[in-house]
Formats: sequence, structure tokens, C-alpha cells
Amino acid sequence: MTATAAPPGREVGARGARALVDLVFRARELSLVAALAVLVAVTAGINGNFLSGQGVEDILLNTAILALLAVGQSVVVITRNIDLSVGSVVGLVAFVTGDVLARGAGLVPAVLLGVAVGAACGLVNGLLVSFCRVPALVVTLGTLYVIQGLDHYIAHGRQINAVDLPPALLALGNGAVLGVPYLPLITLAVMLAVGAYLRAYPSGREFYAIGSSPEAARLAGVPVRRRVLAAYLVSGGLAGLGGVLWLARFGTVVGDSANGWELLVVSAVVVGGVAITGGVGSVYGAALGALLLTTIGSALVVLRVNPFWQQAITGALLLLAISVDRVLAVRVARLLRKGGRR
Amino acid sequence: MSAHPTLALAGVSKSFGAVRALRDVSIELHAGEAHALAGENGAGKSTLVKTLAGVHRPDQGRILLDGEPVVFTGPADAQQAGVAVIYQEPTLFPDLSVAENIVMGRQPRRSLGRIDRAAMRAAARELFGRLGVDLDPGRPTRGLSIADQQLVEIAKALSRDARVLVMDEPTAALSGAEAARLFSVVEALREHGCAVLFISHRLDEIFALCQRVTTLRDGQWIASELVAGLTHDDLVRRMVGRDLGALYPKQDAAVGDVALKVERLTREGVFTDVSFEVRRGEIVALAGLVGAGRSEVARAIFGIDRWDAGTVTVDGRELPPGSPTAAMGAGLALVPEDRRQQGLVMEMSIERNIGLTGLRSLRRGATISRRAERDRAADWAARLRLKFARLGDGVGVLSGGNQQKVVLAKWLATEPSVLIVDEPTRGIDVGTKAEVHRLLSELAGQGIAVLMISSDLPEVLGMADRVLVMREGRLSAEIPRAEATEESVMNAATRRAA
Amino acid sequence: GTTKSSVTSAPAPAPASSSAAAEADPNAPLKEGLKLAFLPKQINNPYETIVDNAGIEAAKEYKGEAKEVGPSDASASSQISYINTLTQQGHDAILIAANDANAVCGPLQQARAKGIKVVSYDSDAAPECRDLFINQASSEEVGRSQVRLLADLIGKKGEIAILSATANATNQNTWITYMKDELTKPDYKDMKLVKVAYGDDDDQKSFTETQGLLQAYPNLKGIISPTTVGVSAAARYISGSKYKGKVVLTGLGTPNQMRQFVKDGTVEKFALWNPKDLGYLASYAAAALVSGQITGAQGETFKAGKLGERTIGAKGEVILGPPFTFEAANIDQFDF
Amino acid sequence: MTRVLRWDVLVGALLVAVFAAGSLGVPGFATTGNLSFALGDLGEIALIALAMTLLVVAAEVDLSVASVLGLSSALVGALWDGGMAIETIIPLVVLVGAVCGLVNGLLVTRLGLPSLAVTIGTLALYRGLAYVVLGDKAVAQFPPAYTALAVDDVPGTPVPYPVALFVLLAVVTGVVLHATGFGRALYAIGAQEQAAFFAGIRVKRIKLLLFTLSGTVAAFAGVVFTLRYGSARADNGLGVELAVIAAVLLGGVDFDGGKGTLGGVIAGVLLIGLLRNLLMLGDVSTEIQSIVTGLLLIVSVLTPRLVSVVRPALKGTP
Ligand SMILES: Nc1ncnc2c1ncn2[C@@H]1O[C@H](COP(=O)(O)OP(=O)(O)OP(=O)(O)O)[C@@H](O)[C@H]1O
Ligand SMILES: Nc1ncnc2c1ncn2[C@@H]1O[C@H](COP(=O)(O)OP(=O)(O)OP(=O)(O)O)[C@@H](O)[C@H]1O
Ligand SMILES: [Mg+2]
Ligand SMILES: [Mg+2]
Repeated sequence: MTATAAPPGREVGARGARALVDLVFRARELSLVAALAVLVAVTAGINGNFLSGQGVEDILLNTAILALLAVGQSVVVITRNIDLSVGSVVGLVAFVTGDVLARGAGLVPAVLLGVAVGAACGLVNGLLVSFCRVPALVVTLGTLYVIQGLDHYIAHGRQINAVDLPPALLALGNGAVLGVPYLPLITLAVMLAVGAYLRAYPSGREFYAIGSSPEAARLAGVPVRRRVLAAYLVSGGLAGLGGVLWLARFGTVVGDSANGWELLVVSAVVVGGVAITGGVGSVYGAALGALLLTTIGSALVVLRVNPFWQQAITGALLLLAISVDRVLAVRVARLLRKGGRR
Repeated sequence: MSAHPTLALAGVSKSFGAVRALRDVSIELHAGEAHALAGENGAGKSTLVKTLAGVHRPDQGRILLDGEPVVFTGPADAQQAGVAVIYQEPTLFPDLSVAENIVMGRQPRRSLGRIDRAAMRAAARELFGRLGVDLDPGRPTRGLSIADQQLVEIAKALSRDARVLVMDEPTAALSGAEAARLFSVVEALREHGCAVLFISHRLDEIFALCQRVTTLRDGQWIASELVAGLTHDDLVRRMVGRDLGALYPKQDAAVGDVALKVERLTREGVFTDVSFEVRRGEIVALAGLVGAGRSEVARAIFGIDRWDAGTVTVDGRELPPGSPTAAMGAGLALVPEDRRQQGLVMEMSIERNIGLTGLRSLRRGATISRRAERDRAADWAARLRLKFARLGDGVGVLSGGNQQKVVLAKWLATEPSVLIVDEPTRGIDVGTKAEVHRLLSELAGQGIAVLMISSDLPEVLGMADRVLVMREGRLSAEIPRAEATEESVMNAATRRAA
Repeated sequence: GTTKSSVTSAPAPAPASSSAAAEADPNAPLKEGLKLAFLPKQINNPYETIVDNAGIEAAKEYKGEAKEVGPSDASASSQISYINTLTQQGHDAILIAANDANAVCGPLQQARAKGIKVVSYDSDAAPECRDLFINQASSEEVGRSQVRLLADLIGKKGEIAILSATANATNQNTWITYMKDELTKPDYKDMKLVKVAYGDDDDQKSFTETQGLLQAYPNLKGIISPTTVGVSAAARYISGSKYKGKVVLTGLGTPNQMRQFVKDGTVEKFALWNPKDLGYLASYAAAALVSGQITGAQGETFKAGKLGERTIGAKGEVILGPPFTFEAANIDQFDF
Repeated sequence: MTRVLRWDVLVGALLVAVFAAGSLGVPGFATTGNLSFALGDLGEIALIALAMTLLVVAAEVDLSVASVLGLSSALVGALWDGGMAIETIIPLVVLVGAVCGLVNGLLVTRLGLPSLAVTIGTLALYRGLAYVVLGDKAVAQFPPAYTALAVDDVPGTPVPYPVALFVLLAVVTGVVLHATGFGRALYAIGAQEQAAFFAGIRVKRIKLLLFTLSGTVAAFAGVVFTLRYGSARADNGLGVELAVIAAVLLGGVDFDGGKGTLGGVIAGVLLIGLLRNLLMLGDVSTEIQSIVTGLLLIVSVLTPRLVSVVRPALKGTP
């Protein structure tokens, strides 16, 4: 019995198939870009103001924080976990940072404190999920309530006003370099760094391995707990940074900033093609998802859609986005199959 | 050969609750030697493997590396020590590419410590070359057949350049060609001084590949000896503790009407124009190389996948495409190839798994009768000699072979008129295998039509009244029992299209 | 079947207070040791906190005991759990800023059945479910004056928009009704209300809604935001955008939140009553009710500490006073 | 061995403890008035939790329930305002809820989308439709006979009608889940969907049914909600989905599917509700209530985990 050598021609078929598969993977991001382009083109066609400098700047600024949170969230989701506490963390950090700044703390220490508080929340989540092996959804829903309670407890009806904050911080939130505001630049830098790490580094790939099959990852000697902990640290830390940026951008905070944002962030991640079941997707997709959601929101306002219709349309578009993505993927899979046996 | 064994277990015991999986077991793996581990289902082979791999920690006893005691706190430690393991059940990352699965944790690097993807793919391609496999390193492993998954596992283990290679039933899902290729690769590794531990229920393979064999029975060490002096029967006696009758007891049964008729069945890109029929009392084997599309045909017949053209008729009734419920209603049963995903609900108890195909028949009034469920499970467990502690235990804790028995029980309990079995003895020990064969033969005798997919050629030749051979998605030959030989079947399976 | 017309045409349920039989005794002394509870729309709203704290302070003046409890979200359903709890705990009076005039009605009636007095403030409950409503200013006056304020600033000409709180907020909707009515006057024929947007009393939402308004309506001349959260968020966006100096913003805001924007010229004028006085008045009114000085009938009077004597108007309303207009010249005299 | 310390048993025990502590330590808690109110206040969450339990056991989730509740409330308001008879409105609205659920189900089963993603989408869509239907209006003045049904106690008992209805439905659901083939099928689908499909279980059809059921129940809860508060608004029940999910999780139903009991969920719903009531009566501030709820969730999953870690260690030492 001799094993059959691959007949010529098969290799080509396989290549073609792979190119197609690759395309589908990239297409997740491509289709988002396309959807975005259509949306912007249509909106700008109806109301030219949409693409004015101010309009674009507003959208970028509005996206920045959501995208930042989506990047952190997608790292967690890729490991087949979830972090529902991000919204609460943003709220807590925004208030605490504002509070210490209003009491005269230095800018740099305050920012570091904010990120540290966020990372600490992530650490708690991460320890509970990875070392105590309790389900992520329950834990982070629990910490959502706890952190929110803490935030309200500290704030207790107080308000931080822009006048109490150092001008440097407000400049960070609203200033720009060469016409591009700082906030989206910060998000972009974070996204590229995290994205490159996840894609090109062995330890980064391990996040995908864990999400794809936790059991196999354990058997492969992947330090599962440490990676999951790291994912939560990243998510928490970025939520902390998001809180600081929130403060910088809005200047006024009460005890419930970003209330309810957990679902928004998860939406962005899902629309961005990160599988909720782990192992698939990229932070670029997640950030694009955030951009798409924000742009839809702005476009509806600019198009003078009745405010009562806005939410319904956003929901419908969200469904449309994930459905089209899915239908495309299924089509391609079928093409692959019919394209011939390997 | 050095004085110390490369890796050894000394007096190791391991219990899971009340189950004593290993009792004071010792084994020595020497460099340059292929060591077989034999035993019935549930004898403790996989547990021993997992102990060597650092997955389980022994309750008692020691692991010795080059004669020095070591403690493996996790799989990473064992890998560090140069132990590569192929587990009984594939452990792949379905969303990652084949190449990435192979090199996970040891990716080739380029500047700035980044992964070198081109090198990664090249490495995978080179490994597949050695194994004579044609798999695309760039595709995700999701959707690979069990056999291809097993091949990826093998490539993964080989890529580690390990000092100790442990293989838990690597050939269970493979057909002869791939297995032969694997053996030549292992042979080469062994000659380079690698210590090999090999587990298989196909005793021929043990005799072909290994120098030494250790036998386990009920978690206990029975013997470690040279293979050279042993006969087939000796080994079986060590494993089972008694002599066994004939392995393939297919009796001729009265062949009745056509029970299953498949006409011009086509699923684009998977199989084309498949036509055949199976009569009552007949066992028809579907043979072919891995990837020939046999499982796909079975899945389509049972309604798991839709077909694009053709018809399937059971007892004269045409089946709608894509409805397992309708297929079951017509008297079809399918014992699927992947028992973990398709055959069993791992978290459920033995009795509930067996009851799952009979949710209607177990009904008393509106609710399920637990007594009826338990009786049904107990009955079949006894008939298949299932080894278990309590019927209420999860199937997940059963050994691989015993899990397979539960799948069989679950489908036989539906009293089908047409039984399709996909690799029914995959991972089943010789004793049970004989039982399964007897059972299939008995069922055929009772007038059931059996369609058997198997990569185990002796099994095909021993059991089948007729052999259908598939090649690249088409039926390439139909060979009656009298003419079926290894050569004729393999020829039909591999012959190139002109 | 049972339809709306069949129900509303049925004889109306017995009107108003169950203790209507009681006679008011204007000279009765304020009781000591009264237990009052403030139930704001939501805790964590700084405006509500100012109001309630003033009310709690006021209670100390007449040796009563007051507390603030409430939900963290501005929904009617969570307020109701609190009403029930307060009823169980046996307070003398509940002071509530209702999130939904009708939804809180049943539980409030139950509380009153147990002899608890109910005073609504800031946002009214259905009149038959409370004894008194302390209105910060006449709703009509607030609505119309906001339009007048903006009209003066933009020369009675151009497109305008309103940035409200939640779509269901009772007080907001009442004010907006009066604003729309005011705009029908011929005097304002050149002013056109193009949109009512909702910022949900959420700082960030109000902020982005403002952005949207300005983009969608490039010819917008002015915005009224009759909510403290909305007006400060809108001011913040405008002050940092190219619209500063081109679009006029006014509304209801607190001096502390708006000071910066008045100084940097984003906002010229805005209005508000003194929230501390609102809480103070509500607190005294509740005490007067419990002590039997008043029953809630029109024309009764009571003495509200430093605010002096107040009279109950139609439908059991007590009005704090006209809204006060803040501008650069006077803003530094206030701290709240 | 683990029998005694199963998650749901633990939650049940906690519930008893909270009740005992409340009765002894907090005046006003153990009065029929208070308990009847507290139970009634849980009515909608409890109803929705029943359907949610079935879904989660089958490894799916419906986050749109609160929005369906809101949409149903808005529809009741709009139709009532439009002069339709309440007897027509109620079945009509419940039917709309069923359609909402069906849409979720179709998206999940036909397109193979994850239910978390789908129902986050319909969460926005249905709530949006609620605003489209009723806008900023709040409709009141419902027929007293019906509003009374939503608050009054069953004569001779301290049990409000919705709670009585809940008890009835809970019994039915419990039997279906734990004693019928359908229930078995749900566990199989949740634990290993492919194996369930191979065993001839109509996975898609069952899931479709579950989503439709969830929508129906949520819409019905919307009707109860509207009548109980006597006020129809588009924002009714905002955020209730998290409360329902918290209760289901607290009751020991695993989000990976295939695990959990209805008894646990009911204990979970009651625990969250009664504890909240207790804390309010004890004048514990909202912030602390939120913290306690969160800690409770965490502790409830952590305890069995820690016990299973600690016990073998204890056993190991002679
Ligand atoms: N994780 C576990 N928990 C409980 N029992 C277990 C576990 N793993 C294995 N067992 C039990 O230990 C015994 C040995 O199982 P093992 O898998 O080692 O058998 P095996 O020799 O590999 O059998 P097979 O040939 O069927 O693969 C069996 O009785 C099995 O039920
Ligand atoms: N590398 C691959 N690329 C694309 N498709 C693949 C690949 N490997 C397997 N497949 C799919 O699997 C099918 C073959 O299935 P499978 O190997 O189960 O057939 P089989 O004859 O039943 O083999 P087995 O002996 O494993 O039962 C192919 O037709 C194809 O659709
Ligand atoms: Mg084994
Ligand atoms: Mg197969």
C-alpha cells in the first residue's frame, strides 16, 4: 500500500480555496468599511454638512471612547469570555479622577490613578474568572452592579464641573494636532498596538487558541489563566483610560457616566465580526464596529430622522449588518464546498 | 540504549472518585524503542497517557525522567521535558489554521519576535509531506473530518522533535494507507533515538510496530514483555484474562427485501451520483480512503446534511431531505463517527444519553417515566457489557470504548430497520469488538439492514456481504463477499481516474 | 368591550383627599419630630440633591427629621418600590418628584389611606393622588418666558430647536406645550421651531444630540434647553465648536454649571429658580399639612419659614415664584 | 456528594436565611401588606424569567425581553387611546409579542446568528418601535376592573393575581422542563446541540418555539406591567433584561446551556426581590443595594466553586 501523492492541480484548487477563505476573513472588515462608505456617502449626499470639518471631527471624537472600550472588550471576547463591567468602570474612573483633580491633584498622577483603578477592576474580574473559574457573564454582571454602586456611593449626587479641572486635561479631550483631535489618535495607537500584538506574537495567538478551545489550550501547555487574566487587565485598563478620556472630553461628570454602555460596547464588538463564542475576529473589526454604530447614530440625526425612529432604525441596521455578514460567510462556505473536493 | 529509561512511571496509582483507573502501575520507555500499551476499554491506558503528559497528577508513585524523579504540574512541564502526546480525542483549535494548530507555542519567529507565517506554513507542508497527506495548512481546522483532525494531531506531535512520543490510538480513525505512512515516520523517529509509547486496539499494528508491550487490565499492571516472543492469542489472553472466539462471526442470514435504496444521490462538491441498495439481513460495507466521502453519504441519508439531487427510500417510503426526525421515523438509525460531538451529550448521564433517542417511547402520559428510562439503559448496558459505576454518572467519565458502546446502545434501543454505523468499532477493544461484530451479525440475522462504514479493512472483509468502495466522492466499485480481498478493495479505493 | 370612552364617561372616582373632611386650623403649631421622606426622580442628579438637601435642612428648623431615598434610574417603576417601603415604615409625609404622574398614583393613594401626607414637587403626580404640588414656577410662565428670552436674543427671527430631557418627562412636556403655544403668537411669526431633541438628562447623550441638531439644521439660530443637564452639555459643545457666537443657547441651568459659559460668551442669559428654596418650601408645606395648618384646599395659607407666607392656588398648587434670569452681571452672586 | 451543595440549593437556603433575618430584624417586612407588594413587584420579572430559563437551558438568550415589554406597553397605550376595547387589545398585543419573539427565533435559527448578538439588535429595535408607537406620551386611565386585576390579591389570600398566575405557570414550566421529553431535549440541545440534532431532536423548531414563547411572555408581562402601574409608556421596563438575567444566573442556570433547575431560578428571583425590599426597609441606600446585589451574584457562583476546591483538600489530610 502506498500513499497517494497529491495529483497536480489539487494544490492549485486548495490555493484558490484558501485565497477565498482569506478574503472572507478580511471581508469581515472590508464589508464594514463598505457599509460605512455607503452610509457616509448617502448622508453626505443629502446633507453636505455631514462631511464638514466639524462633522467629521465630531464623529471621530464620539467614536474614540467607544472604540477604545471595544478594543479592550474584543480581547476578552476572543478568549471566550465577556466583560459587562466596562460601562461601570468608565463611570467610576471618570468620577474618581475628576474628584482627585478637583481637589488639586497633578494631571499625570491623576491619569495614572484612573488607569490603575480601571486595571484594578479588571484584575478583580480576571482573578475571579481565571483562578476561581466562575462564569464570566455572572462575575462581570456582578461587578457591574458593585462598581456602579461604588461610583454612586462616591459621587452621591455631586458633580464635577469643567471649571474644576485643569485646562491641560480639557485640552487633551478637545484639542487637536494638525486638525486631528487627540482622542481618536490615542484610540488608533492603542488599537494598532493591541492588534499587532494579537496577530503577530505567539502569546497573542494564545488568546485566540484559548477562545477557540479552552481544553485544547490547556493540553497544549498554554498558560490559560494568565492569558485570561491579562485579557481582563487590558479590558479594565482601557476602560480606565476610557474613563479619563471621558472626563477630558465632557468635562462635566456625575455618578453615572457611560451607564448602560456595556451593551453598546458588546454591540460594537459583535458588529465588528468578533465571534461572541471566542476565537475569531480582530480589534480592528471591533473598532470599525464602534465607528459604524456611532456614524449611524450621527447620520440619523443629520438626516433629521424623527428622534422616535432613531433607535428603531439603529437596531434594524445593526441586525442588517450582522445578517449580511453571516449570509456572505455562508455563501462563501458553500462556494468553497461546491468549488470541489480537496 | 542508555541505562536509564528516558521516561518511566514507578508504582503509579490514580483514582477518580470511586473509580481506580490505575493501581500501582509501572512502565519504562526506552530511547529507540517502541513500546505498546494494550488493554481493554477502560483498562486505564488513556489515564496513563495523561499522567505522562502532566494532565493528571498521580495519587501515588513517581514519574522518572532519565532516572530522576520529576513532578509535572501541568502539560507545559511535560512538553518542556520533551514529551509529545497525541491524545485519544483530537484537541484542536477549530478557528485557527491547520498550520497554526501545529506550531502553537513554538511558532517560528522573524524580526521583533513576530511570527513568521510563511515559515509556519512551510513547516506544516513539510510535515504533511512526510506523512503523505494532502491538507491545506492555511484552512481552519473547523470542518475537518475526524481522520484529518487526527492527522493534524500527528503532525503536531511530530513537529515537536520530542524525546518521547506518546500516541493514544492515533490510527483509530485512519485507513490503512495513512496508518502505514505514520508507521514509517515513527520508525524513523525511533531509529533516531526517540522513545515511543503506542496504543491501539488493532493488535496487528502492535506486532508490526513495537518491540515491547505492557498490558493493563482493570487499572492493574499485568505484564511487560518483548513482542517478539508473543502470539496474537497470548496478548489477547493478557488483556482479557480468557480466550476469545472468532473475531468476525458474520453468519449468513436470509436476505430479504430492499430496505434502504439510494438513487443518484448528489451533494455538490462532496459526493456525486451515489446509488446502491441494502437488503434486510445484509451487512453492506462502505469502504474507501479517508476523505472519500463515506461519512458524508451516511449523514445525508440520515438527513443531517441536505442533498442536492437524488432520492433515498426506506422500506419503499421516500425520505424528505434534511430531516433526521423523518429518517428515524422511517426506521433509520445512524451511529455517527464523532461520538463526542455527534454521538453523545457529554454532560448528561449514561441513562439519559441512551434515552435521548426514545423520548417519545419513554413517555407515560405527558411526562417521561424515569423507571422506563433506567430499565432501557440497564438492559442495553448489560447487553453490550458496558463498564460503568452508576447509570446516573456522566458519560464523560467513561473510557473511549465504553462511550462508543453507549452510542451503540442509544441507537440499537430505537429498534431500527436500517442501521448505519460509521466506524462502529473505532477505539473499541478486541473483546468488545467481537461483541459488536456478533451484535451486528445478530441484528442482520433478525432482518435488519446494516450499512457499515469502516476504515478497518479486516473488519470490512470479515463482516460484509458486499463491499461498496468510494473514491473521491463517487462509488467506484461494488465487490461481492466472495471477491473481496485487501487488494481488490484497495485497488478500487485508490485507482486513479484514467 | 371596555374602551377608553366607556371608562372616562363613567362617573369619576371620588375626588381628592380622603381626609377632606378635616378642617384646616391655620393657627395650629408645627408639630415637632415629624418624619419626612424626599423621593426624588433619581438620586445622583445634582439638581435634585440640592433641592432635597435644602428640604432636609429646613426640617431641622422645625425639629423634624427628613431623609432622601430614591432609585438610581429615573423610572416610575423603581420609584414605586420606594413609595411602598416608605408607607411600610410609617412616615408622616412623602415628598415626591414624580417620574410618571399616573404610575405613582396607586401606591400614593395607599400611602394616603394610611394617613400619610403626600406632597409633590418639581414634577407633579396626578392631582387626585397628592395633597399639594410645590411648583418651582408656574409651568405656563416657565414655558412662555423661555421663548421670550430666546426671542430677545435672536431678534425674533430664525429657526430654533428645543433640547429636552427624556421624552416622557412630565414637567418638560408641559413646558414645551406652552412654548409651542407662545410661538403661535404673531409676534414670533418669523421664528420657527424645527425640532425637539431628547438628551435623556444624560450628559453625554445631550452633548451628542446638540452636535446632531447643529449639523442637521445649519440655519439654526437658537436652542432652548429647559433642563440643567441639557443646557450645560449643549453649552459645553457649542463653546468648543465653530458654532460658538453663531448659535444662541438658553434654558434652565444652575449658575455653578453655567458660570464658565456665561463668562466665555457662549451663553448670554439663562433662567432658573432657586432650587434650595424649592426644597425648603416643599419641606415646610409638608410640615404644615401634617400639623393640620392646611388641608390642600385652594386659598389656604401657611408660613414657610424664611420664605414667608404662601397661599395654595388652584388644583392644590403652591408656586415658588417667577424664574430668575442669570447673566454675566449677576451670576457671581450665586453659588448652587 | 455534591448533591447537598448544589448551587440552586444554596440559593434556596440563602433565601430562607434572608427571610428569617428580615422577619426577626426588620419591622414592617413580614407584614402581609409588604410581602404582597414585594411579590407583586416581582411579577413581571418572574414571568419573564420562566421563559428565559428555558432559553438559557437550551444555550440561547433573549436580551430583547424588556424592549418587548416596553413595546407591548406602548401598544396597549396607543390602542387604548385610540378607543379600542381592552379585551381586544390584550390578545392583540400578546400576539405582537409572539411575532417579536418569532423574529428573534428566525434570525437565530435560519441565519445561524448568535442569539446574544441578535437580541442586542432587537433590544434596540423593539424599544425604538415602542417610541415610534407612543412617542413621548404617557397613557393612563385604564379600566379600574383591569388595573385592579393586576394589583389586587386573590380573595382570601395575600397573593396578588399576577403572582397566582405565576405560580401556576411555574408549575407547568417546571414539569415541562424537568419531567417531559421536551425538557430533556432542551438540556441536550444546550449541552451538545449537534448530538441532539443527530438524535433526531428538532433543534431549530424547538428554538424557534422558545423564542416565540419568550416574546409572548414578555408581551404579556408588558400588559400586566401597564395595568399594574396604570400607565403606558414607551420606556416601561427599561433595563429589566439585566434583572431577569441576574435572577436566572443567580438561580444556577449556566449560560453555556444544559444545566440548571427551575426551582433555582425561582429562588433566585425571590432572593433578589426580597433582599432588595429588606434593604430598602432597612434604609440602606440605593448604592449599597446595588453593591449587595452584585456581591450576591459573585458569591453565589464562587461558593460552590470554593467548596469543591476546599473539600478534597480537607479530605486529603488524614
Ligand atoms: N476524568 C475522569 N473522571 C472519572 N473517571 C475517569 C476519568 N477519566 C477516566 N476515568 C475512568 O478511568 C477508567 C480508565 O479510563 P481510560 O480512559 O484510561 O481507559 P482506556 O484504557 O483508555 O480505555 P479505551 O481503550 O476505551 O480508551 C475508566 O473506568 C474511566 O471511566
Ligand atoms: N482539507 C480539507 N479541505 C476541504 N475540505 C475538507 C478537507 N478535509 C475534509 N474536508 C471535507 O470532508 C469531506 C471528507 O469527509 P470524511 O473524511 O469524513 O470522508 P469519509 O470517507 O467518511 O472519511 P472517514 O474515513 O474519515 O470517515 C470532504 O469531502 C470535504 O468536504
Ligand atoms: Mg483511551
Ligand atoms: Mg468518516
